[in-house]
Parts: sequence; C-alpha cells; structure tokens
Amino acid sequence: MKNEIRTEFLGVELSSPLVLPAGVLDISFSSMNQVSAVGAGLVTTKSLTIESRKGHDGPVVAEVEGGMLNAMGLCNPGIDAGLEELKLLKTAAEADVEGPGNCPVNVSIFATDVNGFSDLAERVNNSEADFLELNLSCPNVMDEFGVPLAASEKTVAEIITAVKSVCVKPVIAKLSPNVTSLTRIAGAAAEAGADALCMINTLGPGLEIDIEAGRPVLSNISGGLSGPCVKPVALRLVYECRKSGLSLPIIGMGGITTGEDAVQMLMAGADLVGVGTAVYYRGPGVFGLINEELLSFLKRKGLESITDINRII
Amino acid sequence: MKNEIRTEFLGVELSSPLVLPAGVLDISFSSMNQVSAVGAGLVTTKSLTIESRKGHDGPVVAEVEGGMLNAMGLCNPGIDAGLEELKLLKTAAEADVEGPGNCPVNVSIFATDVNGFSDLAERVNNSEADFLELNLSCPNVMDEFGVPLAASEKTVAEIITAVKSVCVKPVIAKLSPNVTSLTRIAGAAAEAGADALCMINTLGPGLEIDIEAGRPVLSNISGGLSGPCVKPVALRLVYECRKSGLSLPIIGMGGITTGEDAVQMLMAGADLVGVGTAVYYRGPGVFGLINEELLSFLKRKGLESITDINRII
Amino acid sequence: MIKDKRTTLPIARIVEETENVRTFTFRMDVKAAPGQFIMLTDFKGGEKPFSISDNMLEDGKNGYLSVSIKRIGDFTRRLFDMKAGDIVSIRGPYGTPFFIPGKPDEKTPEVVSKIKPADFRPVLCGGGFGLPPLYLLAKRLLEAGVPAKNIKAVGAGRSEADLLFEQQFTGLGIPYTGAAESLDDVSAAASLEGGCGRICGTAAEALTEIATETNFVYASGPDLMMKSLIPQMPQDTEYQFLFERYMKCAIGICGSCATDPGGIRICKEGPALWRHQVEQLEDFGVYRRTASGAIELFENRLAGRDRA
Amino acid sequence: MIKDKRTTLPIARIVEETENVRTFTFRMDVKAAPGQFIMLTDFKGGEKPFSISDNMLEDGKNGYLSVSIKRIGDFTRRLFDMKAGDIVSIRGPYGTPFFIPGKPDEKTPEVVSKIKPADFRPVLCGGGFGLPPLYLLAKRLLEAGVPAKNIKAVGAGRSEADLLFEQQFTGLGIPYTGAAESLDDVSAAASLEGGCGRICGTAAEALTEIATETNFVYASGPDLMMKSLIPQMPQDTEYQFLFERYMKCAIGICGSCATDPGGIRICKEGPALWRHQVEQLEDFGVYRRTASGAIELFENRLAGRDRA
Ligand SMILES: Cc1cc2nc3c(=O)[nH]c(=O)nc-3n(C[C@H](O)[C@H](O)[C@H](O)COP(=O)(O)OP(=O)(O)OC[C@H]3O[C@@H](n4cnc5c(N)ncnc54)[C@H](O)[C@@H]3O)c2cc1C
Ligand SMILES: Cc1cc2nc3c(=O)[nH]c(=O)nc-3n(C[C@H](O)[C@H](O)[C@H](O)COP(=O)(O)OP(=O)(O)OC[C@H]3O[C@@H](n4cnc5c(N)ncnc54)[C@H](O)[C@@H]3O)c2cc1C
Ligand SMILES: Cc1cc2nc3c(=O)[nH]c(=O)nc-3n(C[C@H](O)[C@H](O)[C@H](O)COP(=O)(O)O)c2cc1C
Ligand SMILES: Cc1cc2nc3c(=O)[nH]c(=O)nc-3n(C[C@H](O)[C@H](O)[C@H](O)COP(=O)(O)O)c2cc1C
Ligand code: FES
Ligand code: FES
Repeated sequence: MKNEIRTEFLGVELSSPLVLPAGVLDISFSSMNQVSAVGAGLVTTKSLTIESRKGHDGPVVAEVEGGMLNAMGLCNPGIDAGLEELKLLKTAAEADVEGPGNCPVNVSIFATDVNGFSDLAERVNNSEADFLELNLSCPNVMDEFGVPLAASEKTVAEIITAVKSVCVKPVIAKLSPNVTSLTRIAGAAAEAGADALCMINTLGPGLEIDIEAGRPVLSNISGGLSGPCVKPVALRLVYECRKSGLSLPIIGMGGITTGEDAVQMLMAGADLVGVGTAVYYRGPGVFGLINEELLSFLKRKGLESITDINRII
Repeated sequence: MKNEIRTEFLGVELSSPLVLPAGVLDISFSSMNQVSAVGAGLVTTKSLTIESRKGHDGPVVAEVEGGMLNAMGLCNPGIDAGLEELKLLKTAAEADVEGPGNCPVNVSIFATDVNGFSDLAERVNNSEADFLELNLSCPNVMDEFGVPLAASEKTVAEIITAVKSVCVKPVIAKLSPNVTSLTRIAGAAAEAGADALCMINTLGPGLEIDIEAGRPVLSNISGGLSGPCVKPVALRLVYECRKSGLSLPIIGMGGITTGEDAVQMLMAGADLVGVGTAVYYRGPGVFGLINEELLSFLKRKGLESITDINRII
Repeated sequence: MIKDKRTTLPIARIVEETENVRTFTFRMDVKAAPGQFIMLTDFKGGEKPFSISDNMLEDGKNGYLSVSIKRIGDFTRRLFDMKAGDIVSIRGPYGTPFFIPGKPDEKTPEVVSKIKPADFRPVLCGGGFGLPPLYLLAKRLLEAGVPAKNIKAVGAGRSEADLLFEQQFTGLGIPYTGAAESLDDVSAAASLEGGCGRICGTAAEALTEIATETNFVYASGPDLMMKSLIPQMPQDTEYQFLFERYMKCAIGICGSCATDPGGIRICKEGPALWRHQVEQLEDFGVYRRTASGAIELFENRLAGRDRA
Repeated sequence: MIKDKRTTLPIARIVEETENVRTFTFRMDVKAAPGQFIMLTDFKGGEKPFSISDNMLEDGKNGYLSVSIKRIGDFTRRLFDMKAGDIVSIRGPYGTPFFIPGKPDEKTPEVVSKIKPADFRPVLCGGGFGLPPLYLLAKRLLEAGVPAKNIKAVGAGRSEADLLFEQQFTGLGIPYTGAAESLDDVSAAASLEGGCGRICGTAAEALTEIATETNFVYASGPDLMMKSLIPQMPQDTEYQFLFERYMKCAIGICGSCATDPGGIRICKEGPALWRHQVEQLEDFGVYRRTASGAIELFENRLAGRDRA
C-alpha cells in the first residue's frame, strides 16, 4: 500500500500512526472497517458500557468557532453487542481482498467505578481486541455520574491497578484535559501500570446558547469541545507529560486535522496520533490525506521515519 | 450618547456592560481612554506588579484556529508607574469634551503571595481606581511562579481575605478555567468576601509548534488561549457558577466577539461582559459595534434592558 | 468560521394533511434539493430528521421551507401541540439529494447520465411520510424538463388516510395512484388507466400495474416497502431509494446512521442511494440500528410494533 | 481559518551594505507595500520588527522580500551570525504603508489626494536603517508615475558608514544626498547641485538645501531626526513619517506600540502617520515606552546611549 508509515505500538505493527479515537465512526463494524481501509493504523470502538445506552436526546452536537461541542451521552449497544461488532469487523476485514481494512482494534470501555471497569475488562479478554482503553474522562455524563474519574490521581491508579490484574490486553488510560494537573494524573497512571496513555478527551465542557430561544443548544446543556481549537491544549499536555519524564507511549489527539498538525503532535511527544473531529471537516478520507501529508513532509525534510521527528521539541 | 446601555455594577453606573479586560490595549492611559471613548463601560489596566516587568521575549502571540495564544509575560511598568497612567487617564478623559472617555477603571494587580497582593492593594487605595482586580490566574508565568494561585481554594480565600482587610475599593477576583472545579474556587472567593468575580482568564495554556523549525512558536513555549473558541468554556463556567447558587456579580469574558456572543454571556449569568481578543478581529471599534448589536437584539425582542435577558437560561 | 449555522425561528404556517400528518412551513431562504433533510428541535429534548417537502408557498413565493411530519412519538406529538409563531430551531439541509436528469455527477451510473429529461419516465413511489419529499423532487424534475406526463406518483399506506399529497401531485399534472391495504370505499379502487386512481394493495402491486413504460424508480419509505419494489421493476431498471436510519449528529461523525457493511452514512452519502449502493447493503430490509447502535431485526420489530 | 500565517523558511541571501547593516532576502511571495514591516524571529528568544526594503531581486525577479538590518543588540547580533540557508520565521507584512500619489484613501488629506503623480515632488529622508524602506517607496512612486527627477533622497547618519542605499537610489535615477555629522573625507562635501552629493551635517540641514521645490516629505528614522525636519519644510508642506515604537504583538492588541494621547497603534494605524496625526502626538520626540510600557524620556535616554 503506497501511503504506509509503518509504526510499532506496544509490540503490534500498524500501517500508519493515525488512530480513530473512541466516539467517531465506530459504533458499527462497517464504519471501523471503512476507516481502517482508508488509512487508519488503529481503530478504537465507541466507549462500551455493561448495558446498552441510547445516549442523550438531541441536539447532541453544536458547531462552534474552531471546533465542535458534543454530548452524545455514551450511546453504545453495550459491551456484549460491542464485542460482537468486533467479530463482524474481523470477518469483514478478512473478506476484503485488498486487505488494508484489517487493522488492530482498541476497545474503549466506560464504567463509573473500579468494579465496573474490571468487569468490562474481563469480558474484553476473550475478544478480538488488540488493546483495551479505559475512558476515565467523559465530560458529558457528569450530571449522571459526577466529575470524571480522571480528575483524581487515586481513583485513576485504583482502576488501572484493578484492570491490570484481570486483563490480558495492554491497557491504555484515556485522560481528561479538564483538571488542574494532567501531568500528575498521567504520572499516577504510569505508576499504576498503564501500558500507554491516550490524551486528550474533549475539553471544557462548553456551553452554547441559542439566543433566539434563550436555551442551551445541546439538550445536555454542555458538551465536550473537540476539533482544531483544542489542538494547542492537547499539544501542551503531551509535551508537559514528556517534560515531566513520562516515557509511556502516548496516543496524542485533539484537533488534529492536517499532516502539519500530526507532525506537531509527534514533535510534542506523541507516538500515535488520533484523528476524530477532522472527519467532519475533511470526511473519512482524512486518514489517507493526513498519511500523504505526513509522508510528503518527511520526504521534503529528507527523513526516514516518524521517529526522526518524535519528541524533538 | 446613542449606543448607551446603562448598567450598574457594584454601585457604580456604567454607560455599557462591556469591559476592556486586563492585558488588551491597556498599558497606557491613551489606549484605555480610546477604548472608553469607543464604547467600553469599564476599562481594566494591565496586571500591575510591584516592580516593572519587560515580559517574555517574542514571539509572544500566535494565532491558532478559533483564537490566539499569548504569553506576554505580565509586561507592565510596575504599580507606581501604572497608577500614574490612571492620573493621566483621568486628565485626558476630562479634557475630552465629548465625555464618553470618562469611564470607571478597574486596576488589575498580580503578585505571587498574600503579602504581595496586600502590598499592591494598599497602594491602589489612594489612586483613581474604581475597582481592584486580583489576577489570581495568569497561566503564562508558571515557569517562573508555578501553578496559578487560582488553582487552590485555600490560597484564593487567603488572598481575598487579606486584601479585603486593607483595601477600600471593591475587590474583583479573576479566576482561571484551568482547574478541576472553578465552581468550588468561585465559592471560596465569594465566601472570603470578594465583591465580584471575573472569569475566565486564558485557557490551557496551549502550545503551537513550528514544524519547519521544529520549535515552539512562542518563546515561552506555551501561552494562554483566548478568542472565539474559548467562549463555550467561559459560558459553561459562568452558567455553572450561577447554578451552584453563586449570587456575586460576574464579569464574564472569553471569546466574546459579537453582540450575539454578549447576549449569550448575559443569558449564561454574567452581569458585565469582557471583550479582549475580539479587538484583533474587529479592531478597537468592536466595543461600539457590540453595543449596537446588543441594542438591536433588545429592540428586536421588545426588551427594555439587559436585565431582561440576564441569567435566563 | 462556522460551516453549519443553526436557524431558530417561528413556525410560519402549519397545514393539516391528514389526521396524523401536518406540513410545517418556515420562512427560510436556503437551497434545498429534493431528498435532503433538516434536523429540527424545540430545545425541549430531541432533535429529529425530516425530509424537505417543498421550498415555496403554493402561490410560488420563494424563501420558504416545508417538512411534512407524522405524529408518532413524544417528539412529534410535541410538534403537533405547537402553533404558527412558536419557535423551533433548524439545521441543515443535509445529505445527498436525489438525482435530476441532465445533471449527472461522478456517482451517476453511465446509462442514467445519458438519459435526456424528455426521455426520463420515472415512477415516484412513497410510503407514508416518504411521499412528501418526492413532491419537491417532482417539481425539480419538471423544472429540469421532464414532461409531467412522463412522471407517475404512487402513494402507499395502510389506510386511505395515509395516502398523502394526492392534491399536490395532481396539481402538478402528475397522475397519482393511491395504494392502501384497506380502502374506506373499496369501490373507489378504480382502473388505473393513466396511472390515476386507487388500488387496494401494496406499493409494489401499484408499481406492477403502472410501471410498464417506466425507466427509473424513485422510492422513499420504510425499508420493507422499498425492498418490495425491486422484484416489480422491469429488469435492469435503475433506481434511487431514500433511506432512513437513526440520526444523531447528521454531519457524518457519530456513525449512528452508518449502513452495513460498507459504512455508507445515510446523513452524508445518503439519504438518496443508487441501486449499486443499495445492492451492497446487508442491513436493507433486514435490520436497523437503534439509538444505542444495537442491531434490531425487522422480524422482531414487526412482531412488536409496525409503523409503516 | 487563520488570518495571520507565519512563514518559516531559509534565508535566501545576505548582502553586506555596511559593516553594521546587512540586507536579508527571503523567497516570499507576498504583497508588501512600502512602510510595512515584518516580525522576524529565529525561535531563540526575541521577535523583532523590520521594515520591508524591497520585494524583488536586482534582476527584477519577483517573489522575494528584503529587510535591511542594523546590528544593535543581542537579537540582531544573532542574525549577523546567520548564513544564507539558515532558518528564520516571518509574520506580516503589517501596518499602514506610505501614501502613493494617485491612490488616496479616506485618511489622505484633501490637498494631497488631488496631487497628480507628475506633479508630486517628494523628498525621501531616512536616518540610519530608516532609509531602506524608502527605497521600496521610491520604486512604488516611480511605478505610480512620479518622474525620477521629481524625487530626492536624503540619507542621514552619524558617519559616512551610516549612509545607506546610495547605489540603490541612484540606480533608480534618484539623486541622493548623504548627510553625516562626520565625513571621512570632508572635501567630499560637494555642492548639492541636483541634490546629489554629501554634506557634513544633519538630515535637517540637507533638507533645507534641497527642499526648495518639494511639495511632500516622507521621513523615516529616529523621532528626533524626523522632528528636526519639520521646521525646515516649506510652510504647509504635507508629510508622512514612519514611526518606531516597541512592538510585541504587531497585530494591535497588546498596546505596547500605542502613542499618546490618542492611542494610535504604530503596528496598525502606523507605522506611516500623516502630518495631522503626527501633530497630535505628545510623545513624539519627547519619550518612548520601553518593553515594560514604562515611559522613558529621550533626554534621559540620550544621556545614556545614542543609537541613531
Ligand atoms: C432521513 C430521514 C428523513 C425523515 N423524514 C421524515 C419526514 O419527512 N416526516 C416524518 O414524519 N418523519 C420523517 N422521518 C422520521 C422521523 O425522524 C421520526 O418519525 C421521528 O424522529 C419520530 O420521533 P418521535 O419522538 O415522535 O418518535 P419516537 O417514539 O422517538 O420514535 C419512533 C420511531 O421514529 C424513528 N426515529 C426516532 N428518532 C429518530 C432519529 N433521531 N433518527 C431517525 N429516526 C428516528 C425510529 O424509527 C423510531 O422507532 C425521517 C427520518 C429520517 C432518518
Ligand atoms: C516599525 C519598525 C521598523 C523597524 N525597521 C527596522 C529596520 O528596517 N532595520 C533595522 O535594523 N531595525 C529596524 N527596527 C528596529 C529593530 O526592531 C531593532 O533595532 C531591533 O529590535 C533591535 O533588537 P536587538 O535585540 O538587536 O537590540 P536590543 O538591545 O534588544 O534593543 C536595542 C533597541 O532596539 C529597539 N527595539 C528592541 N526591540 C524592539 C521591539 N520589539 N520593537 C521595537 N523596537 C525594539 C529599542 O529601541 C531598543 O532600545 C524597526 C523597528 C520598528 C518598530
Ligand atoms: C462525537 C464524539 C464522540 C466521542 N465519544 C467518545 C467516547 O465515547 N469515548 C471517549 O473516550 N472519547 C470520546 N470522544 C472524544 C474523542 O475520542 C477525542 O478524544 C476528542 O474528540 C479529541 O479529538 P478530536 O479533536 O480529533 O476529535 C468523542 C468525541 C466526539 C467528537
Ligand atoms: C494579549 C493578552 C494579554 C493578557 N494579559 C492579561 C493580564 O495581564 N492579566 C489578566 O488578568 N488577564 C490577561 N489576559 C486575559 C484576558 O484578560 C481575558 O481574560 C482573556 O483573554 C479572555 O477573554 P478574550 O477571549 O475576550 O480575550 C490577557 C489576554 C490577552 C489576549
Ligand atoms: S447521524 Fe450520520 S454519522 Fe451521525
Ligand atoms: S505591538 Fe502594536 S498593539 Fe501590540
């Protein structure tokens, strides 16, 4: 395949450093397969919960300057149905003679306490998942569940310790930018045994008001901010984690829309780069486009691989 | 004057609910006078420190999608020279026969500990200041001074208590969005006796990398994010403070660029509305433009005053 | 810059089409192509997709947008409690519209792109609230130069009350066949000469009777209705179907509306899909995904509640 | 969408003008008007304003941008250590450029807006590194139809080595007077017939000698130099001066470059100000604001260090 930028991540080889993050085009095996086929190196499932959730009432999205608010409300078919999609995905990808759809899968799970996470993690053990991602940071269900778990070093450490003790898959902790010090929380996650970190989940959250109606646009009132405008915050947090000495692999995301953005994220210290909201601006083909842009940057600079720019600032 | 939207704030009458926030066009009496003349109802000085500071080396600003990063580094001529500008401002405003330049002034101060703030506050007592604002939240001098003071409820409360005990001017606490719970800190500020709150200071901070040079764009590496993209976060924080029962007056700011934005900020629960980075997008005349837009919204809706939309969501 | 601006405005007019279907009209000057939809909310919980059925008033006044809505559940019930002047909020239009002859794009099958408007002889077949968007389509077909006599409309429904938009189609000079499983007055089931009248039966049955000279089928309605049309079309007839799937974002990122196995997003690449796209769908007429993304088989669904 | 994109690129060429002044040229295709400036950084601490002195190579090749830089402090010293091919980063062009006859805008004084290019007889008077931007101005004046013989250039400086850009101006057919307080060879101080030559004296003295037929003065340089010109101009002469103030943001928000008492921002409404604007300045030639915003009187400053 021509636009390959082969990358290793936790011992697994990927055809591209680009990752489909949890929540974007990943409810069904079809969407994940498609995104894999157009150039993602790793796809993440929607965050799965024990029971299915229909999510918040609409409006669930609102475009704002520089990005987007969303409050999907963790709609998902539940862990069992979610893992069924993985089976379908593997079958579909294998059926695809062209092959590129066959990328590794990261299963995202969400629970509200240690037991909930352990429970879900155990179920993932016997699935086709390559990695397990702990969504410790959803900002859109605070009314329901309170402050995100990722706000407390102690809770984060407890969950990771518990999950590591039951789960055979490498564990990725997804962190929230909406805390006083993400670096400290990242440190706690590393110490508790996380295999990698994923940052950032959506920022804020934010509120947009419809002035004609005098009402919040989102039915959930607030929603997490994503898209180009969160990129500087994401870059800073990844960079600060590196500066603090953190050596775990990082999936960096938040506003990555172009090859230039991806280069910045790699330079800041990420090993893989998530691309979510950019699908809105550039379509699902954005994965192929960014791969191309990344390759042409490397070529122009006479560089061999992305490790030559990784963590350079 | 035709575009007046008279508003009362802490017992002082303003000709507009629009506020020039600390750090934008407010180093010299001339800039403040000009902004007052074009429609601000209250102007804030640059945050003043005991000694003068030349600020960070350039680049100090970087435009990003949906906003701007800045790391000015609290450049200011020092409290004494700063208060001299206030004298010049009053003289200049009085000399202006048209009169509208004569608006109240909010003096912003920055220190790194309780004594520093008390010290500065005492000097402001004998000045032309109408209000005193405590910048507890500058994100751009963390390398120098550590985490912003506004990250700790205890510190915020201590500073406010100390300042209130020495200062004869109404005291406004300027808070940071970069904390796990701004609402709790706002509560602590209110309890400690703050007369009003100002939120939000810049978000993040953020990092932008120049990929050709492989270097951070800002010499300070990171800088606070402001402009349109922070508006949803600012609105949500103001709204949450209100929802938590906070009744203090709030100067709401962060990305307000149009009359529609200002209406949203008032609906979310702010009493006055700060307009900073919008000067970049629409020039200093933005104050007059927003006043007009605000008035025409009220007119179209058949409303008498901004109190009719204040806190309505 | 915001690409996707929301418009919050009063309802300009509400017209009752049948007991359970009303047309809501808004003063909104947007370019709307037939088959596209809007997302509508009252900010009281819920935002739902509705197909655009018209973009002018009957007197030809431009700058309006209409949707015809069937009362089904909580959300649509709330809409039925609203009056002209009440405020709602709209975003869109969204989605890929129906094909108009003479205006092919890269996705148009070659044989279709060659048909001249004068030679285009489509049937427009709608089930329930699937019919109104075909009215806007009919207008655009006429504007593109397709002769009214070439076009035939079929409205299908359970009972006579579900047969929508007869007047509107005949007003354009387009013969309209109503197909209902039960007719109030069975004697009304006349001969379908000229493709005009009533039959006691399904959309598919109506199509068999009138599609003799047809060279294109547009359909819009429940999956099973649309699927039932395929065997009735003359061999090799090209068609476009207008799909419904559970919509949340409507801007192509959440994946809620994606179809299997290709991941075609009904809010972006759809709602109007070409035959070659439809033929690849595995979910078509077999299952839909619910709000949670879970698969719900039509079998089970039909056993429960039937909403066609 | 980002309005203000940064360009990071290699230095295309460095030309030594004098021991302490070098012209740096970049391959950059931007519209640059005379009087505008760029912000330049090497990402090693510091970003500084420099006026655009040219936008093509001598052979007429377009798509280049030049600035002529004097070695003064840390930042400029670092630039002088750089070689062609080294990477720097530029944003801009910024600011309000000089007036070009025949192209008035709403700020142009009426008498000036009426002058035809053929009747325009300007003196271009630059002190030190204030001269290079006047070279780009001269080119634009010629393009606008001002005859070369109408234009006179004065370059002022402390010593002969500070007299910049003589060759460039004479290359355009514009007579160039060099005014230096000390001349290497005093006998070189020839008669200024035709406005061409050397005088041992100030810019103001040079202006007195050559400004007899002048109807407009453009000046660029230290405040005190520019201020000294005013008494030497024929009564009622309109002028534009190019100002320097401490610049940080260069996009009009920080207030660092604002002048007193009107708040005119040199990075936005300036650097080129009209006479009617200059006449209202209270700080002009009296004080400047330092990086902190503190007022520094020229008196005190000159007592310390003089950099003209
Ligand atoms: C592209 C598209 C165009 C449509 N056009 C029309 C139209 O022109 N006129 C009309 O009356 N209806 C139309 N619908 C269906 C309409 O959106 C639903 O009838 C409506 O949402 C029902 O809401 P409710 O709360 O009243 O009922 P509920 O009780 O919430 O739902 C009843 C059924 O409506 C469907 N539905 C509910 N929410 C959604 C959703 N967010 N997205 C898709 N389907 C949903 C489901 O099948 C559900 O089982 C269209 C749907 C789609 C996808
Ligand atoms: C609109 C404008 C156009 C200019 N054009 C040119 C030019 O074409 N060629 C040229 O050589 N110089 C030009 N300058 C001046 C140039 O910016 C300074 O000489 C340079 O910044 C000195 O930096 P340094 O670190 O070498 O010296 P420093 O030791 O830092 O400073 C020496 C002096 O330079 C000035 N200066 C320093 N930093 C700034 C700043 N950020 N903004 C404004 N002045 C500053 C101050 O007067 C200071 O006292 C211009 C300045 C302005 C405002
Ligand atoms: C519509 C939408 C749904 C999301 N759902 C989830 C989710 O279920 N779990 C999760 O961990 N993150 C979720 N996210 C956050 C993204 O995974 C990602 O962290 C964030 O959007 C920043 O990246 P981006 O700017 O590239 O979108 C969601 C984001 C969006 C836009
Ligand atoms: C260039 C610049 C300098 C600033 N300096 C200060 C400052 O000195 N003190 C302070 O409290 N806030 C400072 N701020 C923050 C603003 O006062 C304001 O809180 C923030 O920019 C959000 O509002 P905006 O989006 O309207 O600019 C600064 C902001 C900018 C853009
Ligand atoms: S509704 Fe189509 S992708 Fe979200
Ligand atoms: S440098 Fe002119 S306002 Fe900042």
